[in-house]
Formats: sequence, C-alpha cells, structure tokens
Amino acid sequence: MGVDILLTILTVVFALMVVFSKKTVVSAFALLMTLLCLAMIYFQLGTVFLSAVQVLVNAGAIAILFVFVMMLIDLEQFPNNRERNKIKLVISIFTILIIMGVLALIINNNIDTLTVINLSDNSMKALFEKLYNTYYLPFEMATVLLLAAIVACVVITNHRKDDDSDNEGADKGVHP
Amino acid sequence: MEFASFIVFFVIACTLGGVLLGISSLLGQKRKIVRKNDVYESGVNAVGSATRQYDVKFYLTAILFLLFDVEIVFLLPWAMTFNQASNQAFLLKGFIFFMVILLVGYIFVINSKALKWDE
Amino acid sequence: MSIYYYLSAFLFCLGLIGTILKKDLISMLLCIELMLGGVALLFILFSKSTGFIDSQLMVIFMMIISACEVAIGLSLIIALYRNKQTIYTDEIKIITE
Amino acid sequence: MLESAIEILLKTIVILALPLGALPLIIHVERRGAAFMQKRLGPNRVGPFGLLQPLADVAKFMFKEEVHPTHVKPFFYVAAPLVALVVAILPLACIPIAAPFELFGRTIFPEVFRTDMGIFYAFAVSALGSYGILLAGWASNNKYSMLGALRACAQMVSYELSLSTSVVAMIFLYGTNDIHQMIGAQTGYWFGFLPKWGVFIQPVAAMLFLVGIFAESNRLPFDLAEGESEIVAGYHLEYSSMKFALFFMAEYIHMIALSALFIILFFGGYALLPGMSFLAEKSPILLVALQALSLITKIALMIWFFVWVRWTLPRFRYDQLMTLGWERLLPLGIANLIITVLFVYYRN
Repeated sequence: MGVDILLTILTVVFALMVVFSKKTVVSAFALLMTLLCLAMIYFQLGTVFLSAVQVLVNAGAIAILFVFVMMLIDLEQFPNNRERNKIKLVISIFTILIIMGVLALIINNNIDTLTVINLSDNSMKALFEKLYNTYYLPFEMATVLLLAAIVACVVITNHRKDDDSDNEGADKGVHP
Repeated sequence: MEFASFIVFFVIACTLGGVLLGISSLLGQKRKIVRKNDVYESGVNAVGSATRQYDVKFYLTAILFLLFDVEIVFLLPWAMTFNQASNQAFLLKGFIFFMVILLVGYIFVINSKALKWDE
Repeated sequence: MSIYYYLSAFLFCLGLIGTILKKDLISMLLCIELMLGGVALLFILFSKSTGFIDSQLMVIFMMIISACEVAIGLSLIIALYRNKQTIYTDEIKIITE
Repeated sequence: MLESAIEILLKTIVILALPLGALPLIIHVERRGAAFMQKRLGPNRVGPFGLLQPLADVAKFMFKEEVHPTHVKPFFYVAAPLVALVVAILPLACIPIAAPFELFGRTIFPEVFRTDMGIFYAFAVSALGSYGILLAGWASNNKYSMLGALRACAQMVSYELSLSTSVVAMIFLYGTNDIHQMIGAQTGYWFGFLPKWGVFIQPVAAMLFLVGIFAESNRLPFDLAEGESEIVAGYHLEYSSMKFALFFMAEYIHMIALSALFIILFFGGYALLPGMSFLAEKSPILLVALQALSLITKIALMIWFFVWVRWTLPRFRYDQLMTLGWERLLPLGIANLIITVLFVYYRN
C-alpha cells in the first residue's frame, strides 16, 4: 500500500515539474522521470511486458528525441514562461474542473466494482496471440503508419538548402 | 515479491552511488582556485557558449532509431509466440508483410542519404 | 490501487492545462506525452479490474502512435525553426511561405 | 515474510558485490594486458604483481580534490554520474548466476528478481544507458562534452538496432524470453562433444551482438565519445575525482552486464563448461558452485576479449561508424532474421 502512494507522489511531483518548470530541458528530464515512474507502476501492476516497452520506447527513445531537439535548438533564447493569456487560463481551469468532476463521479460510483483480477501467468502469451490474430489488421496498419512517419520525418528534416546561410554555426561533429 | 526485489535492488544501487559521491566530497581536499573552475577549451579562453546549434544528422539518427526501434520491439513478442502457435502460416504472412514494410522504409532512408555523414 | 485512477485523471488534466497554456511547441508536445501517459495508465487499470486483456493491447497501439506523433511533431518543429527561427505558437501566423 | 526479506537482501548484496568486487581486478587486468601487448611492464610495484594498484587508485580517487566548475548546471552535473552508475547496475538484476536450487526447503532463484521477460527487461534498462552520458554532456556546458555526448548517444542508438535484431532472432529460436529456459535449451552436447550453444546455431547473430556490445559500452574501436585527439575526453571532460570514477565504473559494469547477456544468449549462460559435468554429479551444492564458476569464467574470457580488441584495432572515423551501423549491420541483422524465420518455418 505504501509503495502505491510513494509512486503516485513521485509521479505527481515530476508531472508538475514538466508543466511548471521554467527551463524546457528540465521539463524534458522531468517527463523522462514521469514515464519511468509510470513504467514502475505498470511493473507493480504486473504488466512487465508493457513496463519494459514503456521504458524502451517512451522513456528510452522519445525522451532522447526531446533532448536532442533541445540541443539542436538553442533554447536559452526561448524561455517557456511567457505571459499567459487570461482567457485561456480561465477556460482551461474550467475545463479541468469539469473533467475532474466527471471523473470523480465515475470513479466514486464504481470504485467498489473495480477490484483487481489476477490475470493468470499465461496472460502474456494470450496477449500476444490476440495481438497477432484478432488485432492482425490494426497491427499491420500501425506498421504502415510507422512507414509514413519515417518517410515524413526524412522528407521534412533532411531537405537541403543550397544557400547555407541559415545553417551558420552548425557543427558537423565529424572529423574533417 | 518481484517488485519488492526490484525496489530493494534499485534503492541499494542508488545508495551505493550516493555514498561513493559523498565519501569523495567529504575526504577530498578543497582549494579555491578560480582558474580551475573555468571552461576547459584546450587551455585557451573559451569562445561562446556550449549551447549552440549542432548538426541535424544527430537528430535524424535519433528519430530513425525511435521508429525502427518501435518496429523491432513489436517483433519480439511475435518471435516468442511463433514456435507454439497453431496457425504458423498466418503468422508468417503477417511477418512477411511487416518485413516488406520495414524494408521499404529502410530503403527509403538509405536512398535519401539522410544518414550519410561523409559529405 | 484505487489511487492510480486519480493519478491517471490528474496526469491527463495536467497535460491538458499545459497544452493549452504553453506557448512554445516543444513544451506542448511534452504535455501531450503526459496526457498519453495518463490514458495508458487508465487502460492498464481497466484491464486489471475487468480482466479484459484487449485494453493492454490498446496501450501497445498508443505507444506506436505516440512514437509517430512525437517524431513528426519534432521534425515539424525543426523545419519551422529553420525557416522562422522561432518555436512560439503566437509568432507563427502563416505556415506556407 | 522475514525469510523472503533476508533472501532478497542476500541476493542483492551478492549480485552487487560480485561485479563491484571484480572491478579493480578487471582494471588491473586491462592495464597489465595493455602492457603485455605493448611489450611494457605495466603497474607492478604496489603489492605482488602490482595487484594492489587498483586499491591505491581507489584511495586516490577518494582523496582527490573535487573540482566543481562554475559554468555547469549544478544539479544535473552531480546527478549525471549517479544516473550512469545506477543505470549500468540495473540490468544485472535479472542475470542468474546458477540454476534454481533448493536450500532449507526453499526454491531459490539466484537472480535478484525473476520474470519471464528477463532479456527484454535487461535491454529496456540498458537502453537508458545513454541518459547518463547525455546528462553529463549537457550539464557540463562545454563544447567538447556536448559533442561527445551527442556522438555517444547517436552511436549507441544506432547499434542498438542491429543488436536487437540479433536478440529477436535468438528469442525466435528459443521460443521464450525466460533466461532459465534459454539456458536450459543450451545445456547438453551435439555429437557428444560440441556444446549446444547458441553461437553454433546463429553465428551471424552472435557477431552482430558482439559488435553491438562494443558500441554500446563505448569501448574501442567504438570509443568515439572520448576520442582524445578530437574532443579530448568527451562527456566526462569536466568531471574529476569520484565523479569521474563513477563514470569509469559505470562503463565497466555496463561491459560486464552486456557480456553476461551475450553469454546467456550465445554461450549457454551458467551451463557447465565442457568437462565439468562429472564433477557436478557429486552434490547439488557443488553443482551450483560449478555453474557460478562457469558463468564467471565465461565473463572473464569476454573481458579479456574486450582488452585484446582494445589494443588491437584502431578507432573508427565517425562516418565509417555510422555507415557500418546503418548500412552494413542493420540489413545484415534483418536478412539474418528473415532467413532464420523462413528456415524454421519450412523445416517444420
């Protein structure tokens, strides 16, 4: 029981840091920690596979991507605490209150029925078999989506300009 | 039980590192010499800041790693299920389709010279 | 255990606040990741409480989609930064040149 | 409850103490090995054969002055070596040093925690290894460090791909992700003399994995992250005293963990070395000891291989490194995987 609360507190603290930290790089590392805490929660809930995938894909790769971008773009000139729009603030707070209220209602009404079912040890195998049989088509479509993403990223990022003027100061990082 | 072991291991590993750091900062000698705290740039005065623009190739490498990694991660459970599966022919078809798409993406990346560093 | 339901709701709302309030694109993407994390946690909790294993698969698909989303989003940010030297949403009035 | 707690603690201490205790020895072997290959003597003054030299080094690391530069980001600067060390230690948690055995009426699994996703867990955690380096490079606020960190990360992620394809091929052949079952499949002999190790079924995958672990642990010929002729020392340039030592330890522990994974996948893990099996029949405790001895011997040979390669091959250039990773090893891994799958399917 204690571990639940500890992990929750850790996650909440890091999540708050993501949103309210002044430096974007700090936010990115806080996001990494949040994702790792979530992976620990998945581990505690017994879904070791999802926990490992979370660490490998989300925490391992996505966060690296963020950090790389932050190193590419000189973020010292882009602080993320610009003056905020008052109307947006009010609207967002209202939205959040409504969402919180609805969620609290749902959770409070159903909390007794939400007991933990211990899935059997073979649940992993069952999960995978479902993935490659019942969800065969969505899975293949997801790979097509990945292909589209690969093509898009290369095309967007890798276009070469003939004038190198805006690339000034870029460091090749290669031995001449 | 598994999770408890993991937590214990994690905490002990962290403590170990912390203790090592603490020992050296306790025992190590302290001398205040201003020049020592400067940026090291081969002995000359540092020019500019370290946060500057680096080559976009680093970023492209990371992004392509992410996308290919996702594909390979979802091959792992496939590899685990194949041997005991009853419908191996179906799984093989799925695998070949998957691989064709992966290879199309790979060939595109290589053709676009996105990862050519020697130019 | 039930505290995780509140945690997932909290993460989602926090991500939403951030996405609305932030001005720079990178922070907005970070906050979207938070929202996705909250939803993934909820999916796993539901699969645990109902024994319905398919919702764990939804988490897998969510991870694929979030990977694509982040990759393309960050590519766009880099392209934008190259052309306009800014990553603030309010400074970007037009997308095409 | 108390028994479980004691068991967890004991296992944690043993698993941590083995690699950490071996560290000074490994470093000594590395230095003496370097000397041997270059026809020098190497450290031989402190203690017999210079064996106490690493301990002297440790003491020196402790008493050295900690330079804390003013231009760094203070929190991340201190956190980076810690992160590097902890992340390097974590994959060790699921590496078994012997087969499960009975002791005082309990079945004991000689790894810190047992999961049926052992290999997958280890890879997920070691994928985080680039964060320590990235943090160090960014927090040092130094051009050399930053460039070293970026290089190291790009290199590690590139080689992780070909490494994972070889792991997928091995998991496909064993049909399981559980380390004990994998090792079980590799126990025994073909034709009475050839051990059933994975390396004999999948030599290409073994080669890919071997190259991958050199790149992942930033060892020569892949130590572009610290190429001293270009970027002085890379990501740990601004670190001194124990903070530097932690990076050093992290590199070696990462090496040990990855070697252990390599041995589990391709050299039978704790499966007994040829010629040991007649001894093992005497008693179950002896069997456990011999299994642990086999694993340690194999890892020691791997470490020697690391040293050997280090003083044999020169460093790559960065574009060669990237071309090798993306245009040679990755297609080789994918082709190997496809051929393996088709072969297994049509043989059935």
